[in-house]
Amino acid sequence: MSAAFSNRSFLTGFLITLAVAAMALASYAWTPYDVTRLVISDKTQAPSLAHWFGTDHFGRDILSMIMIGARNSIAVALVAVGIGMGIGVPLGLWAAARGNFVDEVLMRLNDLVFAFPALLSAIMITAIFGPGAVNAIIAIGIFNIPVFARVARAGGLAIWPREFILAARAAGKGSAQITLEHILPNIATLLLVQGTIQFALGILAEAGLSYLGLGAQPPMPSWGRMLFEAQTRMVIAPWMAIFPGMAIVVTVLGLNLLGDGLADVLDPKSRRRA
Amino acid sequence: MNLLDIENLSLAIGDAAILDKVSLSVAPGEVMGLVGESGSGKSMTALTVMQLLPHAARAKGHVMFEGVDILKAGEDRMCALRGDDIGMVFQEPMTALNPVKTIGEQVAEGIRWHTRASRAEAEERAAQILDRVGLPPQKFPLTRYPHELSGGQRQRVVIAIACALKPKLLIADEPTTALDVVLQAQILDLLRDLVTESRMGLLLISHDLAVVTEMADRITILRHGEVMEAGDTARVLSEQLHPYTRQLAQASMHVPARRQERTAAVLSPPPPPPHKGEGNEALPASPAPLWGGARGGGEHIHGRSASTEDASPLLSVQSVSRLYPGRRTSLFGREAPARAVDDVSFSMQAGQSVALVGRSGCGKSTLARLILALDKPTSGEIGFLGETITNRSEADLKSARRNMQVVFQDPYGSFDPRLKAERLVAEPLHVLEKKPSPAERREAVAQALHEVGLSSSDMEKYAHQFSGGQRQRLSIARAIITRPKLVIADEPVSALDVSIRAQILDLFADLNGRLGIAYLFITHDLTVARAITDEVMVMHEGRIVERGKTADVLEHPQSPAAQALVSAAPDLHRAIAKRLREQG
Amino acid sequence: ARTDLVLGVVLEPPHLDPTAGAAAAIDEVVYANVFEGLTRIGPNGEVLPDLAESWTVSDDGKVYTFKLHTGVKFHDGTDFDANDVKFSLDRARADNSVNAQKGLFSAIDTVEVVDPATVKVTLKHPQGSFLYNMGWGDAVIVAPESADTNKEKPIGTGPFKFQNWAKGSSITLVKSDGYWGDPVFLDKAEFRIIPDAAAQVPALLSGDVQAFPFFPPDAVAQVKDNPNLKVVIGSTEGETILAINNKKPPFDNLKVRQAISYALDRKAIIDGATGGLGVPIGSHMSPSNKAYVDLTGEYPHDPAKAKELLKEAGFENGIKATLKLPPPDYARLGGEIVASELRDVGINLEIIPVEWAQWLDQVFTRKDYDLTIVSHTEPSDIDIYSRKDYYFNYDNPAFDKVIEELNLTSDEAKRDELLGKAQMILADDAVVGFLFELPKVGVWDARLEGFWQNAPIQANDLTKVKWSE
Amino acid sequence: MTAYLAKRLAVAAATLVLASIIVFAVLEIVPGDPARLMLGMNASAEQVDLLRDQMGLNAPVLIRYLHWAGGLLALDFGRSYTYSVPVIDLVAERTIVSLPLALMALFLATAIALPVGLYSASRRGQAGDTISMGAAQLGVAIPNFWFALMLIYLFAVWLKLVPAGGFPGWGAGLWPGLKALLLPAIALALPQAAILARVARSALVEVLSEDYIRTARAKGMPRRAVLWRHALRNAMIPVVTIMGLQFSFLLAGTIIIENVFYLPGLGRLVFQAITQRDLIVVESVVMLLVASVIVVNLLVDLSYAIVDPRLRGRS
Ligand SMILES: Nc1ncnc2c1ncn2[C@@H]1O[C@H](COP(=O)(O)OP(=O)(O)OP(=O)(O)O)[C@@H](O)[C@H]1O
Ligand SMILES: Nc1ncnc2c1ncn2[C@@H]1O[C@H](COP(=O)(O)OP(=O)(O)OP(=O)(O)O)[C@@H](O)[C@H]1O
Ligand SMILES: [Mg+2]
Ligand SMILES: [Mg+2]
Repeated sequence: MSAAFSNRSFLTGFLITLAVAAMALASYAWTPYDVTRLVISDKTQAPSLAHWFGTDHFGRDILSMIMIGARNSIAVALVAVGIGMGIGVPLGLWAAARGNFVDEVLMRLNDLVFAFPALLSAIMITAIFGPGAVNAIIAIGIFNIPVFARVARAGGLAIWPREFILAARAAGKGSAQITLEHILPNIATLLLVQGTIQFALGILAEAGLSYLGLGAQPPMPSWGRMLFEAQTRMVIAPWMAIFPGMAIVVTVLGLNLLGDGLADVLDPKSRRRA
Repeated sequence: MNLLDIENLSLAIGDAAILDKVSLSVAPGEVMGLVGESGSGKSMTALTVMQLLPHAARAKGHVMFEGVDILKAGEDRMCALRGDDIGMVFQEPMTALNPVKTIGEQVAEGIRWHTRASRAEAEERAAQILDRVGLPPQKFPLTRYPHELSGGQRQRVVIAIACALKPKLLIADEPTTALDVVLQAQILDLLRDLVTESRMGLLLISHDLAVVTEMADRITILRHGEVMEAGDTARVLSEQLHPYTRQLAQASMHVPARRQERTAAVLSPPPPPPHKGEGNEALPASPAPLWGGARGGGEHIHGRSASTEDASPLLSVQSVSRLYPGRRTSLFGREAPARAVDDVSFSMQAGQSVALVGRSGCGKSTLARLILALDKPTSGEIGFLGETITNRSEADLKSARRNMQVVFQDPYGSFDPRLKAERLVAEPLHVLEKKPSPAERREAVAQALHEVGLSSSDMEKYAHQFSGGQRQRLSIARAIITRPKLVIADEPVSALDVSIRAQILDLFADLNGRLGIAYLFITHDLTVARAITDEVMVMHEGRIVERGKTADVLEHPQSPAAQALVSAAPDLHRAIAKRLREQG
Repeated sequence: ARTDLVLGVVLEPPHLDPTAGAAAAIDEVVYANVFEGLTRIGPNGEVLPDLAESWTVSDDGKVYTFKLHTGVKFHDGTDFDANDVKFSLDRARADNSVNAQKGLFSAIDTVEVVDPATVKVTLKHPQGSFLYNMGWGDAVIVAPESADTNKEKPIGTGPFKFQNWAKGSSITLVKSDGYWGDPVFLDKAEFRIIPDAAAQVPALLSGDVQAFPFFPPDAVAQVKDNPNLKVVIGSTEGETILAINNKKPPFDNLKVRQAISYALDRKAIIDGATGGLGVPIGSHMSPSNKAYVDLTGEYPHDPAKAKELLKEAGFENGIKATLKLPPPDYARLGGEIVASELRDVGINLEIIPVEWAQWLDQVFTRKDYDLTIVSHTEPSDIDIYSRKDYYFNYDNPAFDKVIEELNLTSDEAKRDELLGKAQMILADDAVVGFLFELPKVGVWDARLEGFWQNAPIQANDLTKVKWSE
Repeated sequence: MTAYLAKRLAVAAATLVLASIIVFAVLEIVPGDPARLMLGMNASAEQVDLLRDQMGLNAPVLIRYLHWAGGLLALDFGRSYTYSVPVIDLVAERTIVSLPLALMALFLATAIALPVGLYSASRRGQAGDTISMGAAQLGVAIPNFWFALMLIYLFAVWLKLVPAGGFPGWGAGLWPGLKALLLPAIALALPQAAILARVARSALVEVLSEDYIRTARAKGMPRRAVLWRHALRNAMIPVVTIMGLQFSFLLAGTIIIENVFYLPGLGRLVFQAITQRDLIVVESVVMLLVASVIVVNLLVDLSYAIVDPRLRGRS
């Protein structure tokens, strides 16, 4: 693990991610201001000592909203990744283990989901169920499924022909057991890296959906919606757009760096070098 | 004057010292052999001459090529030398060619680059040189892609690239390791011809003493980046003055001492367990297994005695074929299916040690997988311990699995990198009817490790924490932990160094003697077959073409396939003898 | 001076036939520009003659005789005459008519062509608002030849004729030669469709669009300091209300509804949702209407009182309810503030944003809602509270009686008195939470003049618009 | 090759059929009645029903599906509920905005990404590499709509170089059209370019460590020549794969970007059609987008064979 922390990209990503997570957690206990109370008389105040990042059109403290928004972004992205992994990975592993027909059918279904531009389907889903964080999760989650299915399958296919799998088969293990004991642990790092990437994409996707007004709904602050609300006030209150935008950029950047670093650190090639 | 003079070359990559004061020279028309175990720095020496070292590498000393100090030469100077005056054949023929360019382009490229010849001219010359290395353009048009060639053919292309401009110095880095013996012999002949023809200097790198002895006028022996001994090939190897030279030569020629009276050895009461770290010398005979389901030691004796004439064999393979469907050529058409294994029949008795030899791609591994019931035959039947194992479900195969284990070619690849040795070795215990408790499991693993000369403290290590030889021991431990009656070893030593290989062969011979386990040894290396087997089967294009006592087959091969194998196999004894004869 | 104009509109009309759709976006393009009616509504909501030069009303108020302009031609060159009027009115009230405001014509009994320049309309009963009704976009006169293709290629009698519609992008009108009325100043007008508030401001600031007659009030702060632009605030007929489902417990309880009214801080809502430009209302009537009675004092902002009322009604532990919000800014922004204010008195609202389609389906048609915010932009529509089965689920016979009487009255003073009474009943019953009158915010290039300040109806009348030097 | 192609086409067709069923089924359950939406608050229930009849909404589901799907086969997409014009006309009108936009974005992304990737890979570990890959990281992290907003304020509002949005139509001339698409294309291309640059770099770095690169250098070719002649083509496969995958993201991206720049493109057409419950338009456009993704991915797969002879069948 110490090798991990000497990787610059990993370290930076880790620290940023940690900071964002800490901020989200801290918001449960404390935020500079209460964001559920609208103080219209304080609206669109420029950043000041009282409000570091200024206030929004309802007089809410933007810093506090960003802190709470982090929760939403993280929760949506995390659960969406969870859905993707929870369904996609078993499917991919199954396809890799069974091959032939199962593989073909699963992968074609994958392609089918891939063929729908994700945002479009998200829009359709929210058209049915109405906008909201939960539906954003479902919409983003569905599109994580084929991603993880592909990664798990590709990883599985690469492991199956290895000799240690033959050895396990020669030891009388069935494909389910082999998948659990050998394939899954061996592609875990692959999944972890993909997980961070999807996590970052999830945060962007949530922001995109919220920006279209289809994501988290008031009074729950969300970074995407803050931007959505900011865009009509760019001239008089640019800070409303700049800070949430930066929050997204920094978080996504952090996660991507973390993913890159993880990939580096966990890559057996580079590990052997180190 | 020497073509290439390396003096006191030291090389470090990052903080690691790779080469230490290496000196060697190559004269025009001379073959210099550079030998040494894997990782000794042979390739790095070669790459220094080419100035194609990895990024972090720093070299000190002198490398003079025709009066040019290569270590001081700039990139432009090197570009002019590379390919024109110095050619290099890289270690891996399979990956040394660009997969998306035709062989013609790749050969012609260097010619065009250095001579500014027109495309047509360059291709003309490329065709000539390809013809020269045995790839006549009529049969192998320039428009072929590398993947359309076999390994040996690709290696020829690589040699053609290196020799396209008739370099003064050719560096060949293990030019034949990936090839089977017959192909190896062809390539070596080719190199020899090129040297004599144009007085080219050849720096031949190999870890195979026999190969180098056949080829090289002089030899340099490298170990841990240092030159151990250098000089005239015949002299160095016959005198074996340096201890390491001796060690290397002995390992290359090593034949395990096989106990002729194995039965007696097994019958004798088990000696006390060895002390830790005693190595593989005095391995104990197997004490009675601790776990249920496996047979007691007594049964080995039965198997042993039965092996000589008992009518029911341990393994019987009857008219087994395995077809791989041919490639689809159109919606309806397919190529004829490839017969990887073609109507093979044979049987093995308990305790017998049989070698299966044959050229690369002849179907050995496929046959092994069929016997192991990891693959289903297209036709035919395989019986094991009197039961048919073809077309059985995984569950029905349990008892067969218990009695039949496998040791794979690549000791590293056959272990899950994420598991500790204990779990790895214990894996086959899975097939036992009664699952051992964790404590029993540990005990069984500890014992298996003992048997292969590892200590029980190794249980906590991961595969990558073992050396190559230790890893192969580990895989043998895994194979014998259920006390199988048959172990199928698919090229179990081809990935190992000569010295490690010798140790492992000893271990195999020893286990065979002590535990009465029957072996089916798959190899393309006749020395190995000779060393530890009673019988040998020669396989050619999916068929068994010859079978007999090992010594008989190797001394007097009957089938053309066997003859080709035997005559192509490098043999250190013979090579030294030949050299000495030549020098009179 | 310049004679071209690019004018921003928020919504793209689904088609361009005002007699076949409810969308205000249709009127925003064609009303008064392409199509004309017998009468028209002026900049301040007054009824003006249009294709009808003049009219007479019989004493019983049932027979209207319209004298039409002559020499009027449709854009396709066909003549306009009394037959077209009869055709248009009969078509609008036919059984298979899909006119979105079919109610406007429900009082008509017969339409007779007296001569090419005279039409006689007989009503079933006197209707005070008949002339006003005939001024709606839904009552414009179309020609039988082109009636079926008006959706795609509108053919009217107005000063501008339709030229081109780049779907999703813009609609272009050009001056119609040989217009019968006062000549217009512009040669060409492009209605550019810019739905996204985020895009509207830059479009104006960059000069791509020179006028935005219906600009989101909330965004005014962004442009009001720009010297090149003129911001004009006016009034609309949009009573913005916090609608309450009056039959659904606990909102069937008057005290609960009153508590809601006390809990609302109109000033904060107006500041937060309309940039401070809305005008507070206390009942369902536009402050610019002369019948308006100021009832905003009836329920001053008083959270303590609200809590007390809730307690009296037996809800001291609070109420949980939903608040469905349609897409417009006033609703979404106002909703958040309303939710925050009601939470302060113990009414916890879950905000559910819905699209118009859903709003119409769930709230309007199926009445599946607790609270919602919406602006009723139809002019003089206080009678909706007397409609049976209307989505408020409000039922008060006393109120119905007032409206009935109103319908039969044409005397202005008497009408105003009745309207005042109606307003008071609604306020007393706290039928809904009355919030504010939607402001009309127009932003245009400082050199432009002739736009309407107010919006008695949703239209962009370009007949007087011109560039000053 | 032909067999492979036949199989791929069959799979693509099956996917399309399945997609059409999904799309149709999903839109069946979208709440909201298009007829009511068109008639507004004052229309009566009978009137709404009348309009539903006229729009053909009262027929049984299966009939409507077959009618619609059958129409698709004959390239008859039906008539839009709201615009009441043939859907195909609408689609055609929008495609001539969206397609050039997507192509421009793709072109820009590639034109930026490949040189950056090459540059970075050839200067692996040096300052240039670190800086350009840092920029790429940032590019991946920036939400494109936010970036678009910044672009608008910078180039349209402040510098007044390009229009803030809208599309004058190709009738206004090629240059004004392209100018209107410039900012949106940049906003769309940036994240794509960043991703692509990273992929290109890592593919190149991978390829550059291959043995055959050393072989090429051993022929005496300088690094740069080796990079162009040997590495690039081999690195194309992952790059092309990602480009194929990105196409779908690009389409999704256009939905947001077309909204930000109020461009009359396909993305906005669906977005708007969904809110207006113009279901027939939604169905058709979604099918069109799905089909285009499938076709692009098919092309990508086929292009592998062009890049890599190993994937060509025996001729
Ligand atoms: N890129 C590298 N970075 C660091 N160390 C390296 C690198 N390449 C090789 N080495 C180390 O340099 C030493 C010499 O390697 P070299 O490839 O010359 O061995 P070799 O004698 O050719 O062995 P083999 O027979 O296996 O090819 C080894 O210890 C190896 O681990
Ligand atoms: N999955 C497969 N599909 C088609 N052909 C195959 C497949 N696996 C093996 N073959 C072919 O079957 C033949 C025998 O292969 P096999 O692996 O048994 O050879 P081998 O004797 O073990 O060779 P080596 O010594 O190189 O390991 C080869 O010609 C090979 O190309
Ligand atoms: Mg080497
Ligand atoms: Mg093999």
